[in-house]
Amino acid sequence: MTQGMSLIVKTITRLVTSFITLFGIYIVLYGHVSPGGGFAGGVILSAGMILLLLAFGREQTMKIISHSALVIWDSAGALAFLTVAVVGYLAGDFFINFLSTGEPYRLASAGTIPLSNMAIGAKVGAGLFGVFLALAIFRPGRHQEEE
Amino acid sequence: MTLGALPYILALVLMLIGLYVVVAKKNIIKIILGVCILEYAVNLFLLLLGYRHGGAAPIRTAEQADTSAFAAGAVDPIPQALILTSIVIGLGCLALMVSLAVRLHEKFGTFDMTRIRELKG
Amino acid sequence: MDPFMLLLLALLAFMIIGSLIAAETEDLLSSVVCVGAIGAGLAIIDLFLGAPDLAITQVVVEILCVAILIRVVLNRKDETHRTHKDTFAVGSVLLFLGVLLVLGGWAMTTLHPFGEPLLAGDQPGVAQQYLTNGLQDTGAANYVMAVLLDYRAYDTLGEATVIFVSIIGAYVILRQRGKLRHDTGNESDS
Amino acid sequence: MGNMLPLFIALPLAGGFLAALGARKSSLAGGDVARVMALIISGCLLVGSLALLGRESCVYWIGGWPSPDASTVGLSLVCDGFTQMLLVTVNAIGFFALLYSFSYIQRFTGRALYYCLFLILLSGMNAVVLSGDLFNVFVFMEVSVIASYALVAFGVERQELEASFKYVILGSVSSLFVLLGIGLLYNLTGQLNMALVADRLAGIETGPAVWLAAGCFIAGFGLKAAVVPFHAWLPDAHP
Repeated sequence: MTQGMSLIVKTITRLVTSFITLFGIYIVLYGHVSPGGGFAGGVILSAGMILLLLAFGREQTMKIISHSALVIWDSAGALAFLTVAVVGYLAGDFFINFLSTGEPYRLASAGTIPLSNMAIGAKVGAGLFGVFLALAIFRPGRHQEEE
Repeated sequence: MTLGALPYILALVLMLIGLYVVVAKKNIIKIILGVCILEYAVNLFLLLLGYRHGGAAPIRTAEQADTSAFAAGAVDPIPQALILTSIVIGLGCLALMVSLAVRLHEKFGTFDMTRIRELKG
Repeated sequence: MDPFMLLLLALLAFMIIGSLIAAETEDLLSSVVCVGAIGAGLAIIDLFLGAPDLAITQVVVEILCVAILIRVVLNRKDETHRTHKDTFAVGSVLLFLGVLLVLGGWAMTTLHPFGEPLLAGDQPGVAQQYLTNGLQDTGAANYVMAVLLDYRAYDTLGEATVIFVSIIGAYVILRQRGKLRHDTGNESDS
Repeated sequence: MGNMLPLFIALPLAGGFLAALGARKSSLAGGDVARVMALIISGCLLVGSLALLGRESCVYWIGGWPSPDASTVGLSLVCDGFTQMLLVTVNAIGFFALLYSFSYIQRFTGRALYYCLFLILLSGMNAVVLSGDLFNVFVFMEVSVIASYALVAFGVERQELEASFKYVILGSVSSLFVLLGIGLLYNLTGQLNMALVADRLAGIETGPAVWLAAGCFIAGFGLKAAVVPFHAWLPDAHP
């Protein structure tokens, strides 16, 4: 776990992770015209990072993404989603769709829905990977003697 | 018993199996898995409620220009939205339960509920 | 009976058998894997019943759940199956569940039958309005997203808060130390 | 006056998210900032709920969706006399519990996370009280209940962990019962708005499915509230 897995796994992971991340971003961005959405895309993003963690071990991974950065992304995503709601509140009604709905079936349509999807995607991706990281770096029995 | 209720009853059987695991098993991980099974069964039940015979997915493409024809043929989107929310809630509960199980294993050295009760105090 | 219904019933039977194996097997790892198989079956049912959004979400959540659970089960020893079995307690639980099954099954025969939800008729449900007006109102071609993030976006705020608060809860529970020691100088979490 | 209602949910939620932002940087300063913020927000909510007291009842439609008579597409916040009373109760108890916990929480680590969980618990309870939609009640009940699972285990000692685990299991099972009941009612009436569900249920005869839904709600909410046959978890969780 600490040192990571074999060279084969590492090489494949290097190749595959970028594609998983790309697919996750696609699922998040196209949630309002095709199946998917912020939550599914966020889970895919976090699954890609979990693959990195399993293949390269926790020291290597935490050099790329630190735990505090994950907490910040998590809170920032939640705040962004709340901001969409509050801007709507200032514009008239809580959660009103204040952007124009645009032409259907396009990427830039449906008003605030893509914005909400992006916020949820960032939040869920960072948060679930953070939980997995916290479970992975949790070492049992280290402070048993303190009791 | 009509055939129209058969899928509902099978979902109910799945629910009761989950409930049985939660109530009768003594292992923490087994209990967590029982909650998972129960959650899947309730999600399945909601999904079955929303289906209509021959229904298409409630996702429109540019070819389906006729709104009334689409509205008469698509499945109910509300249960799907409810299930998405419920899946997320289940995942949150699972993360919390798993971290509690890890902590309990660290403190007591076992996943057995009966031994955890004996060790207390 | 049409092949669609047969396939659905076969998948449901697969899920029930998988859950029975998950309930009764003594090895925790195989139990976890069985629950993963049930989730995969649920994802296939999602696809058949016209819910591709749910199928994607279910599959990825399933992978994540199984990864987390295997991470927890591996390398932790467990000797629960050696403890005594209480036949009387299990029997009474089974009796109770049997009563629930009969009552619940009887109640479910009086629901609107499978495949004919309350969408049309003289008092149509709210779903018909979503299906009719969704595209003009919100501009989203995916009606599930239209319901989730526009009509009922407030629910989704609650959902995002649930996942946020459970992650914060997991951090809280996995802290190395709960109480401060005598000196408050070095305070750190996890 | 109805325009104020969303703030009862949005204000503590924003406070909770912001408190979590400060949790990592430097724990002591983050905890103090979060404490002041929690105090201000909780005080504002108490004052706001007192200001609502005695006004005529109102309904706030979220998202600005029109509400035709036959069926409503949007979600609503309802504030009538009983809601006003419950709102004052929830916010007053929250404010005074927060004041009491200032000295108690000093001995724990991760205080910013405590205030984050507390504010989200408060917003979940406010939302449950105000909500006019069945599924919305379920979601925000989960928000407040998950925050309270974590708060029960906050000290991560043996008994706290065990009590929290029991509470999580019973809570999850009971919320799934509530969800099952919501599904049954949705199948029978085709609505999720509480007023409309009641309206439609009066129109159909009370069959076994309605009794099953009622049983699910009684079992689910009873387990959550620890009414008498379902009270076994309570003494462990609140020592």
